[in-house]
Amino acid sequence: MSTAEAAPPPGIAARLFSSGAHQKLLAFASLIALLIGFTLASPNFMQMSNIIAILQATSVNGVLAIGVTLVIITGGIDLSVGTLMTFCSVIAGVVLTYWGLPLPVGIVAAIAAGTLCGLASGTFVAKMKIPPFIATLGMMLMLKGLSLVISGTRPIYFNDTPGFTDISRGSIVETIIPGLPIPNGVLILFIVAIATSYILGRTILGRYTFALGSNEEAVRLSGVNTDAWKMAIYALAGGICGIAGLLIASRLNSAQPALGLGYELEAIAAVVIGGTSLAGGRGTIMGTLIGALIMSVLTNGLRILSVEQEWQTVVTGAIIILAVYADMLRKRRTS
Amino acid sequence: MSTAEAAPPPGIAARLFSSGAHQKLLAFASLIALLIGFTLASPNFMQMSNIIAILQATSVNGVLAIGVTLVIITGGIDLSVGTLMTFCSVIAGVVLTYWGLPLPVGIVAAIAAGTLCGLASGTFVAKMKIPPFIATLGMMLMLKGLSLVISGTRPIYFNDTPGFTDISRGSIVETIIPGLPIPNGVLILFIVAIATSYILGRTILGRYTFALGSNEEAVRLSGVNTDAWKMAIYALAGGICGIAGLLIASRLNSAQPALGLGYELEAIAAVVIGGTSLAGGRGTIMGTLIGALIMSVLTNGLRILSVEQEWQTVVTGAIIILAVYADMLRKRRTS
Amino acid sequence: EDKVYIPLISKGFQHQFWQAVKAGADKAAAEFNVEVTFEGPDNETMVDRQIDMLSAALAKKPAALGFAALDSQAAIPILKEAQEAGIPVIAFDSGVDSDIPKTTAATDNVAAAALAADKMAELIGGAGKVAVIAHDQTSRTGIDRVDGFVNQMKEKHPGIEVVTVQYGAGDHLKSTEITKSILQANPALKGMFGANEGSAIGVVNGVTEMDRKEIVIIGYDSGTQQLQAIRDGVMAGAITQNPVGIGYETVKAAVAAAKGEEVPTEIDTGFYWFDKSNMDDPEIAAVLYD
Amino acid sequence: MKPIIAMKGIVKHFPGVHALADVSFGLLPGEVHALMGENGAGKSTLMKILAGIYSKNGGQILIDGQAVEIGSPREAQDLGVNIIHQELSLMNDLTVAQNIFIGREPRFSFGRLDEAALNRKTAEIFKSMNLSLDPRTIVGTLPIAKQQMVEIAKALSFNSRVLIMDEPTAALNNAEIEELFIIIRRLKSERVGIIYISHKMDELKRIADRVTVMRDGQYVGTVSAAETPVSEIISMMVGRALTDAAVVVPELGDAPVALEARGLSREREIRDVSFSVKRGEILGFAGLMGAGRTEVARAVFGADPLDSGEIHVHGKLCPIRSPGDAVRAGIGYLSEDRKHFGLATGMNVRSNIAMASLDRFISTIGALDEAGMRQAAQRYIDQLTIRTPSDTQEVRLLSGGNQQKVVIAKWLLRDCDILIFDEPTRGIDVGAKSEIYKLLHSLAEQGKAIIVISSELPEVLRLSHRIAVMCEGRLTGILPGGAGTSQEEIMHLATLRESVTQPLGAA
Ligand SMILES: Nc1ncnc2c1ncn2[C@@H]1O[C@H](COP(=O)(O)OP(=O)(O)OP(=O)(O)O)[C@@H](O)[C@H]1O
Ligand SMILES: Nc1ncnc2c1ncn2[C@@H]1O[C@H](COP(=O)(O)OP(=O)(O)OP(=O)(O)O)[C@@H](O)[C@H]1O
Ligand SMILES: [Mg+2]
Ligand SMILES: [Mg+2]
Repeated sequence: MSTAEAAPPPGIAARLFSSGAHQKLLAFASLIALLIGFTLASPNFMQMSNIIAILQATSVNGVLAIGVTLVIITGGIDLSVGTLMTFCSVIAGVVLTYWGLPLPVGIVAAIAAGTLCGLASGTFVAKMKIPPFIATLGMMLMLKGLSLVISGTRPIYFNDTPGFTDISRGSIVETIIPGLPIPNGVLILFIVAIATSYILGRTILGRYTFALGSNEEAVRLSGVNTDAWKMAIYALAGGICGIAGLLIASRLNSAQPALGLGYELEAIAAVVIGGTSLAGGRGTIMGTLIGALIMSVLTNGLRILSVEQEWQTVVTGAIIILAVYADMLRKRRTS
Repeated sequence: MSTAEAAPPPGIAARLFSSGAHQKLLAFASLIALLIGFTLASPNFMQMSNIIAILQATSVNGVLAIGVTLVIITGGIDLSVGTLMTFCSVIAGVVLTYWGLPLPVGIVAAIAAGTLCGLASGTFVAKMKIPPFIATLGMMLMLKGLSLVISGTRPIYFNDTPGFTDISRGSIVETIIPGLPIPNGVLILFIVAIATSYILGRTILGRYTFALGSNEEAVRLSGVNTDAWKMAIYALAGGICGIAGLLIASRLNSAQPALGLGYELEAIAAVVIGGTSLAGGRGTIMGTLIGALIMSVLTNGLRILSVEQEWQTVVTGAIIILAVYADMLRKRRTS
Repeated sequence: EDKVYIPLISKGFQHQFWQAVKAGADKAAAEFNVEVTFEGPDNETMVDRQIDMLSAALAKKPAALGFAALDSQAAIPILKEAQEAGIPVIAFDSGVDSDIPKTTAATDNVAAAALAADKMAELIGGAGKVAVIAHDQTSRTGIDRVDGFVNQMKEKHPGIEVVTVQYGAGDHLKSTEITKSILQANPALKGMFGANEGSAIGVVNGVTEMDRKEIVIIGYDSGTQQLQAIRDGVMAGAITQNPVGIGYETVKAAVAAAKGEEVPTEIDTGFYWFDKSNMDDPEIAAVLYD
Repeated sequence: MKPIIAMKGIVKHFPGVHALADVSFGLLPGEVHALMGENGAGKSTLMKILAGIYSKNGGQILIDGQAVEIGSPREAQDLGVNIIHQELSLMNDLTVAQNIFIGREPRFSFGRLDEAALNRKTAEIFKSMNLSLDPRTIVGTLPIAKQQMVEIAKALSFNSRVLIMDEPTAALNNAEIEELFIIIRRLKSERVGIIYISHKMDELKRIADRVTVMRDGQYVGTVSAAETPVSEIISMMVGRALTDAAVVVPELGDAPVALEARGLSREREIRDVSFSVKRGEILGFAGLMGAGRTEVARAVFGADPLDSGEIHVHGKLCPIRSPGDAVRAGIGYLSEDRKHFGLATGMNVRSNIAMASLDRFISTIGALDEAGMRQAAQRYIDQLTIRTPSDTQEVRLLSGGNQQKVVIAKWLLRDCDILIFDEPTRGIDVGAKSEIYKLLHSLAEQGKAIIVISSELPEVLRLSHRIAVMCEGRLTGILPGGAGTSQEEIMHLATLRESVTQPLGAA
């Protein structure tokens, strides 16, 4: 059957550096091709500062994409990631600037807010049986409005919280390895990626994530409390959005309550370009990272080449399609 | 069996006024509740002019939602509907204003452009096996860029084409029934709805639309050229977006090349609120119409009540979730 | 309570600029004892959403209407409806190509951006490369500010080359990334103009992250972060409109028009250059917001 | 007589699996040719090649002596070759009639559908099959047996010269099998060649002319059905002889009751059902299709809510509201529809076997113990002889019977005290079947309480220590197991409708 023939590599191969990832390395192809192309096209592209800029630009979208990967593997979708990120940054702003509490409290509050909102989405989906698209669309709108309400429709600045901007912009790596100014934001992206990979590949939560996406009813009939696990997964994804909220707030040194719309599509695009199926049941964090990188390399490279902005959009669209097509061809050939 | 229990009424019951629609009438409940609520809350709401304004506001989103319903029933998704609409209106602008050709040519050109772009998306999906999400995301970006390129990044006005604004704003109904100033745009929405319902329920194309969404592999094993039919469905959906493009251009008396982003989510939301399953295989045009109406009644009503704008967003999100939840409960009870 | 009701339909509501306009409108509302609502679409491409807002506002049978058109032509039919219903319309922020509005309370964006160009030329010594980041490619304010800046450079400062104009939708983060790419691609760049608040903050962020302190940054509008950047010397200065004044004047004119009084055909709310040296002057401080 | 079909030296590889090696097969017109073999022997694969679904890696297909390449299902149909798939491939959201005529809808001009003709033609086919089913029923709402009948009707709607039936009776009850055999005989008389795959040995004698046996993707031999004893065919299949012991009903007088259901009711499907199972006992559930046995099992397991009734486990009242509650109470349920309710087919064998017991494979740092799961999986792969290249093979790539064994392994690993097996041998070959019978008996000997639901009366008789019979949602009687009970007694209870004054034919 054609389904069998189009079959991608084993679905559970979710670990970042596992045998499954070995196959995934081939998906680097599009990314490498882009990198080589831009390097040849512009001397300004392949430079330490620009590479770091690209990584920095990937950090927020990458973290969001990792969160949404979890939900997509369960067979769901999360449209609220962008506004949830914003909501969490506003919460951090309220806690740190309006209430003047210390930095760690703000960090915990942002992540907790994300987790709770994720849990709410999960409850809508698991308990109230609302389709994930609608549950998270509603959540997206509610959070968008609430961010404005809570912040009083104005940005909240973190000028009174010293060290807040270091969350994303400082560089612990540079203090250890001088000359390698990898910003903390990028470090956090990789830490989140590795932790999530571990959870997906090695823990019971990860196993159920795949199982729910593969056949929820069969899992339920195996005596598993599928609702509870699903809620846990949405909550985890929400918590990850909270981290993204801290990253963006730190980069902008402010919580911008109107931001966030449109980020969800970009995050989902990164996930799908990375080979995760929207039908659920299969996907890798490594793929998502590559997908997010493809998107930001493309954006950055086209800008460096000073391509006219309207053409940038056209080219981005075309390359996204081509990248996935190339991956498709490769998979068909290997199976 | 849970699948059977969650099963909505017969999937093929797609005709606007068929026996299946009878069950769907229950989904009116949320809509009616909203209408009654707003009528009680504000004397300005239930007035001829406002009802017509609501219908007028529904026309563009409604037509887009009808187009995307087709694609969703096949089990796909179309993110490009918003920018495709814009692209078609720009094409109409180029043909009518830049080239000065007569009105019918412009109409045909817009619909043809939509059909061709839909065909392109369909080809990506059916022939190149690119997941619909990515294929249409790429298409969305490409069309967004191309609209700007073709229009020279500026709106194109239709001042030289007398009668163009009548496409959406004139009222044939009023010339026939004086005192009932239903704008042509609304008339077109209903015509598109009835025609699409007919196609879905009574023609071979409609049959395969449901069949593809239900079990594509089984259809293919029955010897049907699934790729060709899928392409035809995407093309039809594209053509319908072309009609939406004409409607919005006529309403604004201009082709606004930057418009269109975000419309896809709203259209998809209308479809899902209307009871069509994103998993494919089932759905009704009637439901989509109701979904689109729920969204615009909500928006309009909250504005009429002068609810603060940030709270409007919150309430909209909450009501979307509640509407679908109510529908869910009803279905669970009836089955 | 039968207060006079005046809805203001603006181009946006989430940005600080619009919140300042709203503040001005609220101030006038309190002063003249009228009820004002303020509404605008999420971004400046949503021409049709604005029309829907207009028609909902008309359904509420207002005494007068304030309107900042995203596309003035597109709105004419519904403005005609207002006219037929005897509801006076006051245009604000930018004009409407029609004689329906009784008056227009607006900033001349082209002239304001030209002033930014002159200041830029002065600060970088009349020669070199500069870049522009704007919020929107198709909206009136976006077009006017970019055109005003670029044309002024062409006409008055031939030694200066505008290497690129890019659009970041007013999104701080996106504008930051764009700035960084532009800096990367143009090592010899001397100055950047951010054509609205979000764009200007993006430029500041990008320049800071790339550590290119030599770049002369000129912004537009105010807001806490821009004011801070100017105080810190990261931003050379900015153009400010008088958003509070715009809101105030709009409501004031609307109240007058609703009573059938004569209103002036044009209310120029003005624009100002401000930098570290003059930002605390009372007449400047009065038009800044944060 | 010239063969219609001649397949010679067919070879087929899948990644990691050598599915077919040099297989030959021939079919005469008007013949019913049975294709036999253990699970995973390659029967379905061979037929899918003939039906244009898989492409072969080697060998030749001759139709009427002419070499042909069959590239797609359409080409196969054009050659008059049609197949009833083992795994149902229907469109659940469409009606029965729409399914049957998919791709060949009667239509007016401009692609308009002639729905009336569609339903009429379908009704005609159903009439010829003696099947009472409304052509406008949505397929997804039908029980699996009815769906199987729809598949059969679909194949009949073609004017086939060759009809392949891949386990058509796996989900059917006796009456329906009778109807199918009448249809097959009619087709025979019309000189249609029929390839018949089944694991039910008794069907061979009744319907087949010749039997071809396959083992491990290889051709073993072709024999005449009438002249070859079943035992010989079985030993060709499994490579050894099987002994068939009759059930010995153990003495369970003072054994404690493990599970007791009192007055279970849910709408019209379950009506006041009470029964109990002792430790060490196998309670068989017999009944016609739709009798509600599956419903009772699902309700006991907490998969569906009950309107009223109590469930006692080990003598204690046990509120079971979800499958999770049931599993915690030590109840396992093996569903009759493995594809939808038993397996995560996109996941591998190891994960599926561990699915109900994952909480036991967590190491100290919260990670899953992969090594432990591998060992467990391997143990059951060996014990149940699951044919799979490794425990990391995706389950959807296994043959139907081997998938069923994976589900069984899942519940064996969970080690429940009370096990409910719903059609445990559906699609399982004779060799494995007797393994499963042995397994069930040994589980009972270990003191487990076992409920077996089966539509095959011989199976119920062979396994059960007691036999509960259901009809229309009611428990109509409980019979003793062993040689004393006859099929007729069971059928009497199975057709004991509520109005007992009406004597019924089958009884
Ligand atoms: N698409 C596939 N990819 C990989 N392996 C496959 C595929 N299809 C079948 N196989 C393997 O080929 C072998 C033969 O499978 P097949 O389905 O033909 O068996 P079968 O004789 O029909 O068994 P059963 O009686 O259980 O249905 C099995 O080992 C199976 O795992
Ligand atoms: N054609 C049908 N349409 C709708 N519901 C049906 C239909 N046939 C049966 N049912 C319902 O399904 C239930 C029985 O399902 P099922 O066939 O699984 O029962 P069972 O006794 O387990 O039979 P078996 O296990 O032999 O299939 C019955 O309660 C009946 O109401
Ligand atoms: Mg088989
Ligand atoms: Mg059953």
